This record gives sequence, structure tokens and C-alpha cells, in this order.
Amino acid sequence: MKKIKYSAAINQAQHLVMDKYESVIQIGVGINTPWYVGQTMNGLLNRYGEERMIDTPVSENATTGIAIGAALSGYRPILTFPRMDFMYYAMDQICNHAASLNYSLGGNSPVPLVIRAIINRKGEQAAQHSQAIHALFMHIPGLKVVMPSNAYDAKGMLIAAVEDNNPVIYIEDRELYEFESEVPEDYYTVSLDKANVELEGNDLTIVSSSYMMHQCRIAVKALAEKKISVDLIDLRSIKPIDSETILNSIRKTGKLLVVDGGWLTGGVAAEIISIVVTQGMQYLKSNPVRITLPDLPAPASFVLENAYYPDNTKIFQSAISLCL
Amino acid sequence: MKKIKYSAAINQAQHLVMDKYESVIQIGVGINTPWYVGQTMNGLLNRYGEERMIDTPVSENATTGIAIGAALSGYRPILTFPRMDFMYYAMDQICNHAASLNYSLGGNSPVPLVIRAIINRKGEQAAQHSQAIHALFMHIPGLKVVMPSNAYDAKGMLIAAVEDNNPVIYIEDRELYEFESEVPEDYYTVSLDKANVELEGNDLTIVSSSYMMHQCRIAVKALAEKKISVDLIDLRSIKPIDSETILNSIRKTGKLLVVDGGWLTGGVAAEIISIVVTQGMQYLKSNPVRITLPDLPAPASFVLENAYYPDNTKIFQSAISLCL
Amino acid sequence: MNEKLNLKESTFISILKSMIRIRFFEENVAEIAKRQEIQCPVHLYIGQEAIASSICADLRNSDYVYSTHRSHGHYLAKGGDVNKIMAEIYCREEGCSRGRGGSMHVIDRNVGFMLSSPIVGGSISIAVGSALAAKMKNKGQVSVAFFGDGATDEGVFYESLNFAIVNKLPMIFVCENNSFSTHLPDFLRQSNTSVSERVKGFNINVDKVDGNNPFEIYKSVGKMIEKARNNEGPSLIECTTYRWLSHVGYWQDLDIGYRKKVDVEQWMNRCPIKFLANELIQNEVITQDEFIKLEEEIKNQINNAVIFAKNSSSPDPIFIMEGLYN
Amino acid sequence: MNEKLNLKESTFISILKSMIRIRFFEENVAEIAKRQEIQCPVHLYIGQEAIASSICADLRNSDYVYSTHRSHGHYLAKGGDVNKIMAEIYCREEGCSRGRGGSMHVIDRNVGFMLSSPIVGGSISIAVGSALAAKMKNKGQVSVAFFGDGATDEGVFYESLNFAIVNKLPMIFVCENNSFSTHLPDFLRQSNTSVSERVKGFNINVDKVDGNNPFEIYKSVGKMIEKARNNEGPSLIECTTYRWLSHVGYWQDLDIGYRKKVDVEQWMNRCPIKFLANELIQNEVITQDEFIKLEEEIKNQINNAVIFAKNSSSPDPIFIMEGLYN
Ligand SMILES: Cc1ncc(C[n+]2csc(CCOP(=O)(O)OP(=O)(O)O)c2C)c(N)n1
Ligand SMILES: Cc1ncc(C[n+]2csc(CCOP(=O)(O)OP(=O)(O)O)c2C)c(N)n1
Ligand SMILES: [Mg+2]
Ligand SMILES: [Mg+2]
Repeated sequence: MKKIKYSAAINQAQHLVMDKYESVIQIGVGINTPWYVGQTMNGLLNRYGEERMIDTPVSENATTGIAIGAALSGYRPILTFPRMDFMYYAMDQICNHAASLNYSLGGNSPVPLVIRAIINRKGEQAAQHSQAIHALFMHIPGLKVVMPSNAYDAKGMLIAAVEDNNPVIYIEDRELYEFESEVPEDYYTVSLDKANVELEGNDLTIVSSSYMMHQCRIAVKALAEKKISVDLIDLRSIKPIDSETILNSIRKTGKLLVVDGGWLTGGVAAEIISIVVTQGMQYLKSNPVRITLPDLPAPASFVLENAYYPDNTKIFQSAISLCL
Repeated sequence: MKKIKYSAAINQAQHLVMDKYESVIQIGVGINTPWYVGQTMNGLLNRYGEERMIDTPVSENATTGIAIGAALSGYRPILTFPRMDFMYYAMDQICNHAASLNYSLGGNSPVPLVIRAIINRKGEQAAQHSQAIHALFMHIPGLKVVMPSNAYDAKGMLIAAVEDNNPVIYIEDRELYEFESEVPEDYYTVSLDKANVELEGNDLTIVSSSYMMHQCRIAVKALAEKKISVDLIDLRSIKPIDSETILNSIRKTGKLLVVDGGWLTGGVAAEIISIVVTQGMQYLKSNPVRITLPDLPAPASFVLENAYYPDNTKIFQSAISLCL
Repeated sequence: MNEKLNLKESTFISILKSMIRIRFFEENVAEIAKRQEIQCPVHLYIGQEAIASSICADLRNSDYVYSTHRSHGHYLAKGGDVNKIMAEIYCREEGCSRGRGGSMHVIDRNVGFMLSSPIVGGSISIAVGSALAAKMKNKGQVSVAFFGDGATDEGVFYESLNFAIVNKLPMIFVCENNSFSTHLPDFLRQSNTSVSERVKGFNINVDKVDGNNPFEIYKSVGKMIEKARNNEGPSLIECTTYRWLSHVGYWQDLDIGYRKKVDVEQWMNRCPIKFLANELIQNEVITQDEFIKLEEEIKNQINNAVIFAKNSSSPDPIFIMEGLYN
Repeated sequence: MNEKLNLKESTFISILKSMIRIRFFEENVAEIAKRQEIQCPVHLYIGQEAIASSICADLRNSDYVYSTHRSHGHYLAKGGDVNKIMAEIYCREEGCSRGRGGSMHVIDRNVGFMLSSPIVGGSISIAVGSALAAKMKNKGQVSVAFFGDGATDEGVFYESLNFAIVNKLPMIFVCENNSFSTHLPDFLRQSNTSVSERVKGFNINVDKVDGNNPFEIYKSVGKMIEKARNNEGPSLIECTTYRWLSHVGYWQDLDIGYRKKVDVEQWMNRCPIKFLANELIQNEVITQDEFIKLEEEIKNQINNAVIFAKNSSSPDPIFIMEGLYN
């Protein structure tokens, strides 16, 4: 199988779904320029034209409503936010409308909408251009929220998201764009509600997702050298959460470290820990640990950024303390 | 001391701060009509005039920015959202701006803004008019988020919020408006970061806030009859969270039930449980339990509402199972 | 074709029927709300019936309609099922939204009634999304968004307008300007209280009509629909009107002080139903007897709807989660 | 008073100085960005200097100014500290925002520069809040919001406009129309590419001027400021202009294909600094020698700012949480 980049996998997925389904259209600020979306849109404008690739004015709120309306009228739009930070403008449409319409209308008004939401961390871009606010969407009933960590899942989950009849927030981290993994060229899907046990081990369960999985992988290698073997679980989906996979692992290892790329309070890590201890605290041999961003807006200075963003060293150290 | 209603306590607090500080102004959709805000604004328009009581067009986004701008320019605005559901329109100003401005600008641009956010549960109002989305704000660094459960705290915390130099989301539940408690007539503050051990007991810790405290109080009385004595903790603030008070209680009781009026996944209950088990799992004698709304938009039908909203019976039953 | 009116007779009989249906429906809802048979908040359309009825007169089932908190009139005018909406106001399982949505979340996709949203300004952009779909499908469909003057205070209205114009979508923006956003009159909220004048600079085809005059509305929107079907882009029609009852509920909120009794009375004298009925009778399109018979028929229909609703079952809490995902 | 120009000489010398300062500042930032001395993304103002400089010429320190992602020009024109903003672009502790904000979050409250926001449309409503405060304080302050044509695509712009007009606030909306929102030209985004025409229906005092001509801008905004100080309400000035460099960064993004080389060249021929310098020299307000001396002085100032910034310390991670709460 060929190794391709995470961004290329997203690109492939989009070519495949736009090819297969005439009903797939794309909409969003900057979708037709590499400035915003890296290489993920390569070739799409040329191949499918402006009618199906709608680059919009900066009107995030209306644009989201428009995507919802198109979804209610026979299309399967992919709506892209080049930064998650810009989604705040569209919260009314995402949370008040896309998420709950089908339920409020009695169940026959599916909103087959995919929202590509891109995290841009680091680069001295500061508080309003660096946010990872996936936890907010995890809280909203009616949404599905996925955050693939590798090229294979990125492709398969994006295709699955497009085929799904519900609004799916599909979260990418730009830091992942250059990472390569083996990806089949053809059309395939990866389920939107299953976690992936990426590595099996006995001493410790690490649960993570998206870009932080990358940091975990590095840490896990270093831990192996210290003879600590890790069950490394890639959440892939944070709504719904695959509790079973996590609990199965905890039954085996008895130790839990959750690593999330968002803020601490009310974040994904809190939810994972809650699931585990409300359902299986008896299996835990020591206090679970969470590694997240501190409760602080992103600072600009890279010196502060280095202190702000947790990395594999921090994961390694936490894992070591947990296993001592 | 005189007993007054929760809504009257809010009203008193507002009269007192507007009296004491010329810089306090009020702004928001419907603040000058009892339709929206019950009795909480009684007498304010007459006494302070339209210049300080600004009833606005339905432009939630701009109105929030305007309140921030006034806060940066020497005023201490109180901005009211008659329903939390309408706050989605203003998320950019609340989360991207009010919350992080002071940090991003180096620390000398305080935003002394109070946002009164009103939860309207029940009444067959359905998904877009019933939301309790306090957990979303708990996740945003730079905000303070309080949700008083009784008239005394409602008054003292609103005054404290106005005196605070940071954006404070002050959450009311309309269901609480009619509840009375003893409230001094004069000016006083209640700290924005301390939980309140409302009742002391030994068998179980119940942590709750706002309207759900009311349901807990009923349950706790019934539990007392069953000889189960409860440490009943009123969070009061969900950002920051007073971990110490909660942990102290857990050390004593070894059992934890968290009752929150918001949704399950990624909610306040998950955070409380996480704080406890990451810092003191060893004190817990059994799995902690959370009672929340299910992950579902609010249904309209009151028959469904009755199944949707947890009440004191559910709390009672959970507590009993926990203590068996 | 009636020569004096210079308009199709059958159309105006249909419009009259629609208006009467809405009036009786709303009067009935007011009754049941007063009797506290329902808890669900209701925003009644009485006084504004001419607008929905005339706008929808020539729309097809394949055309899209979007509505607001004040949804009943739009729903009925588009041909929505009167039983199902009544049952929904009662929050019953047989309601159009299975009792999950209530008065403010109604739907009848068979006739192109897509949804109503109680979030002010919440459905306008979604309607534009249907217009985008319509343009792509290229089958002559149009999309219509009903909204109040209050909704034009939300920025998303302008974003939606701009997008529809830039992309020449088959979209019709229908602003029902009753000069109030709940208690707040237009001049305290808006720098230009005429919505159609305010947005002229967007380069959109606009018209401002008497919202209590079905002839004016029908004529104006007819041209707009034609334009839209011919891929000539969107239009906005501003219909000035007045709501007779309180913002929400069944009463006549004269006590609160935000509007005067004489204003309400003046507008009630300009009742759109009386006006149209008189015109049709005087021009011998229908007779007084036919009119009375028509009223009877519709009254029956509404009474039956109430019976249907009351006989409907409450949703079963066991299935409370149904409809969350699709 | 220069008779030929019929304008105060000292004012235009100040404006010229301000424009040169911005130009050199930005050229320097481009250099350091190119040399990768900084990581922080920078949106350079080169080509648009006349606008900030002329708008701010008669503003007082007590007047409020709000800005965008393209913040440097506004900051310097309002009298912001050149050392502190340079150090901020380097994300240093001595920067105006202590290295927490970088290029897109700058502040100098001593001179009324309140903040810049990189969220498109993010600072307009906040500026209106300062105008509200100004009106309540009643001391003749005005509030100015700078924003691009792209920001007028956000609904919050219209909400802000409406509120300012309804409440007659001392507010000046300054739209710098460079016809691009990043890569997207105006006609692909906007139903009316003239912002001032688009919003006329809001009943606001508007003017459209050549944004590369300081005389025009200064004259027009002067009247607006006077109006605002006299409690006669807000105004909007649209200044047509062009950015010479890429949306972000130091290069001349001609390769991406969204704009043509000849357009850039044509606009570069209309350099606002050359234009003003020529006018002042020809009208004997200053001599060629004085102009050259002036340039030298400012060049020095900027070089010193770079030295200041480089000598500044990096923020200490120990204090990373400082500034979260106040
Ligand atoms: C976002 C939002 N803000 C506030 C409200 C409360 N609200 C309900 S209806 C309404 C006024 C709407 O006025 P208009 O659009 O003119 O419709 P009308 O009631 O006159 O038919 C308001 C402010 C709401 N539903 N949604
Ligand atoms: C809410 C939001 N959406 C998108 C962006 C990305 N973005 C940054 S600048 C810009 C264009 C702004 O154009 P304009 O307002 O005309 O300012 P100019 O860059 O031309 O000075 C965009 C879309 C953003 N910063 N904020
Ligand atoms: Mg109205
Ligand atoms: Mg521009």
C-alpha cells in the first residue's frame, strides 16, 4: 500500500465522494485557496467547478445555515472552517439548528452535513487563531464529532461522515497534515463510533486523539525502552465515545492516562475519566491522570507556546509516575 | 431577616449596584419588559432611565461586543440574555473576545462585564428555548461562571460579579425565581469561587448547583428519613471550581453523587468527578454517579419532559443505591 | 378571470379560504390556550393572514417555505396538514413533529413546508440553502423565507441577503413588518424602519406592499416568483401589517403599555379577511351565502382538527430518544 | 495655512511623517519576516498608509481607535509606541502586549488605541461600545473602527451600524476597501461592491473617497469627527485603496493568480506617500531636503525599534498565566 500524507488522504476522500455522489458540494471561506486548507482541496475546483466548490464571503453564520438548507434539500454539503476559532460565529446554526432540527421536527429531517473544522496550533498566532474547541461540540446532542489521528482514518472517516445522515463535525489538526501512513487508493469507510486500539500493552492505558496521538506515539516508544507496555487507544470519535473499548483496556491495565489537545476544565479528558470511574472505578489501581492544555488562552510567544502545549516528554513523565 | 424571592434578590442587587456605581449600565434584548426577565428588573427603568437601561434590537452578537466596548471604556455593563439559547449568536464576542482579550493584550485591559444568562426549562418550549449550556462556558479560559441556587447567594454573587474585573457569566434558572430565602437588605457580596456546604452529613456527598440544588434539597430530606446523612455541596461557581471543599467532603463520606442540570457528555458532572478521582480516588468507596439530562435536545411534550428532566425521586433513588 | 378585479377568481377564493382557515385555526388555538388545554407557547398570526395566504397562493408543493416562531399561518397557507399541526400544538405523537417540537417546530415536507425556527433570524439562511439547492437542481423551484421586522435586526439576515443576490438564487424574502419585535417598536430599534428601503443598496429587487391587501401582495409576489423561476435572482417583499393579539399567547396585551388601544382598533378595522370577502362579494365573485357556507365548512375542519388532536396519544417516554440521530 | 492647498501645513507634514513611519516600519517587518527572525504572522499595511494617517491626524489621545488583523498602520498612526509594537511582533516581554498577543493583538491605551482583533468583524461592535461610553460621558470623545471590505460580509457589521445610528453615537466607521478578502475579489462576494452605497438605506451619513489621497480623506473625516463631537451621530467613510503585498507575509503573491501584476503596478504608481510628498514639495510646504531629512529621521527611529525589540527579553514561562484574570 502507498504511504500518503494526512492532507492527501483528506483530498482523496473528497475526490472520491464528489465523484461518487453528485449531491456532495463544498462550501466555506477560502476552500478554493491553499492558504487556508493546505493541500486538502487540490484539484477539486478544476474537476468539479465553482458550482460544487463554493468559496464564500466571510459570513460564517449564514454560510452554515445555507449548508444546512442544502442538506435538507437533497445535498450532502461539506462545510469547511479553516480555523475552529471562526466557528463561534456559526454556533447558532451548528448548535441550535443542525444539531437539534431532526429531533425537534419528529425525526424525518436528516441533516447530512459534514463540517470540516481545522485546528491551527502554534506559530505565534495567539488566542484567537489557535483554538481546539472540540469539547464544546462534544457537549451538544445531535452532533457527531470525530477527530482522526492518521491518514488512513482521515480518509475513511471523512467518507463515512459524508455518507452519514447526521451533522458530523470532522476535526483536523494542521499539525497532522504532513504525517504519512499507508492508505488504500480505493473507496472505504471507517466507522464513526469506534475507538482504535493502536497498540496493545499491559501496564497502562493511554487514551488520546488527533494530533496528541502523534505525541503519544513518541512517548510510547520511549516507554517501551523503559519496559512499560502501553495500551494506546485512539478515540477517533469523541461523540459518541466508545466506552467499551476503553473499559476493556482499563480492566487489563488498571491505569489510565488521558491526553487531549484541548483545555482542561470541562474537556474531553474529564469525560473519558468520568466514563471510566462511573462504570469501572474498581479496575483502577491508581488515580487517573489527564494531560491537556492549561485553562488559558493560547499565548503568542513561542517560548510561552512551548510551555503551553504539552508534548511527548510530558506524556512520558506522567506515564512513568503512573507506573512507578 | 426578611425572606424574599430569588428574582427579588436579583432585583435588589441590581438596584444596589446601580445606586452605588454610576458606571453600572444594563443592556440586552427585553430588559425593560417583565415578559423576558420576570420581576428581576422591577423599578430599574423608572429609577435609572433609558440611558442606563438599554433595551436592544435582537442583535445579540453586536450587543455583546458593545457591552465589551463599554466595559473597556470605564463602564461595568450587565448584559442580559433572557434565554441561554440566544447566546449562541454571541459566542464570538463571549469566547473569542470577552474571555481572552485581557490575556492577549498583556493583562491591562480588564473586561468588567456581567452576563446574566437565564435558563428556561420545561413548559413545552422545546429544544431551542430550554437549554442549559453552562458547561460550554465552563470550558472557556478567562471567563468566570457562577450559578447561585438561592436568593441569598443570587444577590451576593451578582453584586460580587459586578465588582469583579473579569467577564462573569451569571446563570439563573427561571424555575428558581419564586423560591424564597432570608436575604439581608443591605449591600453584601458572596465570593465567586467558593462552594457552599449547605448541609453536613457523613454517608454521601452530593454536589449540585442552581435549580438542581432545589431538587437535591427535597431528596436529602427524604434520605434523612432513611437515616442517610448527606454532605450537600452547592457549587455556586463552576469556573473556577472549589476543588478543596469537594475533596474535603469526599474524604469524609467516600461517596459521590453529582447532580447537574445540563447534558451528560462533557458536562459539569464529568468535571467534578474528574477532579475528585484525579486528586483523591483513594477516598472513594464506590463508583461516583452522575445525574444529568440525557444527551438529547429538549422535547416539547410535557410527558417527554417529565422523562427528560431528572428530579428529586431520581436523586433519592441514586443516593439509596450508592449507600446500600 | 374577473374583469373588475382583473385577477383569477379561483385564486382569490383560495386565498380567502386560506385566510379564514388561519383565522379560525388561531382563534381555536387561543381558546384552548386560554382553557389551558395546552402548555406549549403559541404565537398567533391573527391580523396577518393575508400575507401567508397570498404569498403561498401560487407556490407549488415542490417549492420550499421556511417560517418562524409565528408559524401556524405559514404552515396552513402552504397546504400543511391542519390535523397534524393542531396535534403538534397539543404535543401529541400524531403531531407533525411527533410532539417533540410543539407550536414553534412544525413541518410538512409533502407540501414543501420545511421547518419553522423560534430563533429570531434562525431560518432565513437555511431557506437560502434551499434556494441554492433549487438553483443547482434547475427545476424551477423557489425558496421562500417568512420573517418579521425583528429578524432584520439580526446580522445573519444581511449575510443571507448578500449571498442570495451574489449567487442569483431563486429566493424570496418575505418580511412581515408589524413594527414590533415583541414589545419594542421599530423606531426604537431600527435606523430605517422600512426594511425594503434599508436594503436597497444591496441591489436586490424589492417591493413594499400593504400586507393587509391580498391583491397587492399577490400581484407583487407573482412577479418575484416568475423572476425566481426564470433564474433572474432573488427578491424581497416587505408587507406592512399588524398583529392583533399579544406577542405570545391569547390575550390582547394592552395593559403593558407598549401599544395603544386605538392602534389595535384601527388595524382591526382594516381586517384583511373582511376586506377580501367584501371585495369578492361586491364584485360578484362569490355570494354572501357562499361565503357563509365557506366559513361553516372551514369551522368544521378546524373543529375536527381539535378533536383529532385531543384523540391523539401522548408520546411514549420509552421512545424519547427516537429522532436524535437519523 | 497654505493657500494653494487651503489646508493646515503642519497637519499634512504630520500626516506625511505618519505615512513614512508606517511604510518604513512595515518594510522592516517584511525584512525580519523574510529573514525568519519572527514567526508571528504579519499582515502588512503597505499601500494603505494614507488612510490610517489621515483619519487619525486630528484624533485626540482620548478618542478610541479599534483595529483588525492588519493592525500596525492604525497603531502607529494613532501615536502608538513604535518600540512596543515592534517588540510585540517579536513576541517579547517588552512588547505592548507582553508577547501574549503578537502582531494581531496590539494595544496602547495611553493614546486611545484600544485593541486590534484578528477575527474579521470582531472589533467593530466593541468600537461601538466605546462610542456608547463616549456618549454617556459626554466629553466630546469619538470612537473609530477601522475594518476592511471583507468585514462588511459579516452580519455583525450591520448590527453595529444600526445600533450606532439608532443611538446617535459618536462613531466613525472607516472601511478600507482594497477590494479583497484574502484571495477573493469583491465582486465574487458582494452584491454591491461599494460599501457606502450598500449601507445608504440605513440612513447613515456616508462618504466615499480616494483612499490614496490624504487631502480627500482628511477633509471628509474632519466633518465626520465634528459631527460626532457635536452629538450629531455616526458616519461611515469608505476609502478605496489597494494592498501591495500578499494578504499575510512579506511577499507579492502574484503567483497565486487571484490578482494581476498590472493591477499591482498601477496601484504602486499611485503611491500615497509619493503623491503627498510631491504635493507638499511642489506647493513649497516642505523642501526636497527636508523630506529626505525626515525620511532619515524616521528610518532611524524604526531601526532603533528593531534594536529595542531584539534586546527585549522573551516572556518567562513561569509567568505564563499572568493576565488571565484581572
Ligand atoms: C435569537 C433570539 N433572540 C430573541 C428571541 C426572543 N424573541 C422571540 S420573537 C421576538 C421578536 C420577533 O419579532 P419579529 O421578527 O418582528 O416577529 P413578530 O413576532 O413580530 O412576528 C423575539 C425578540 C428569540 N426568539 N431569538
Ligand atoms: C471570522 C473570520 N473568518 C475568517 C478569517 C480569515 N481572514 C483573515 S483576514 C480575512 C480577510 C479580511 O478582508 P478585509 O476585511 O477586507 O481586510 P484586508 O485583509 O483586506 O485588510 C479573512 C477572511 C478571520 N480572520 N476571521
Ligand atoms: Mg414584528
Ligand atoms: Mg480587503
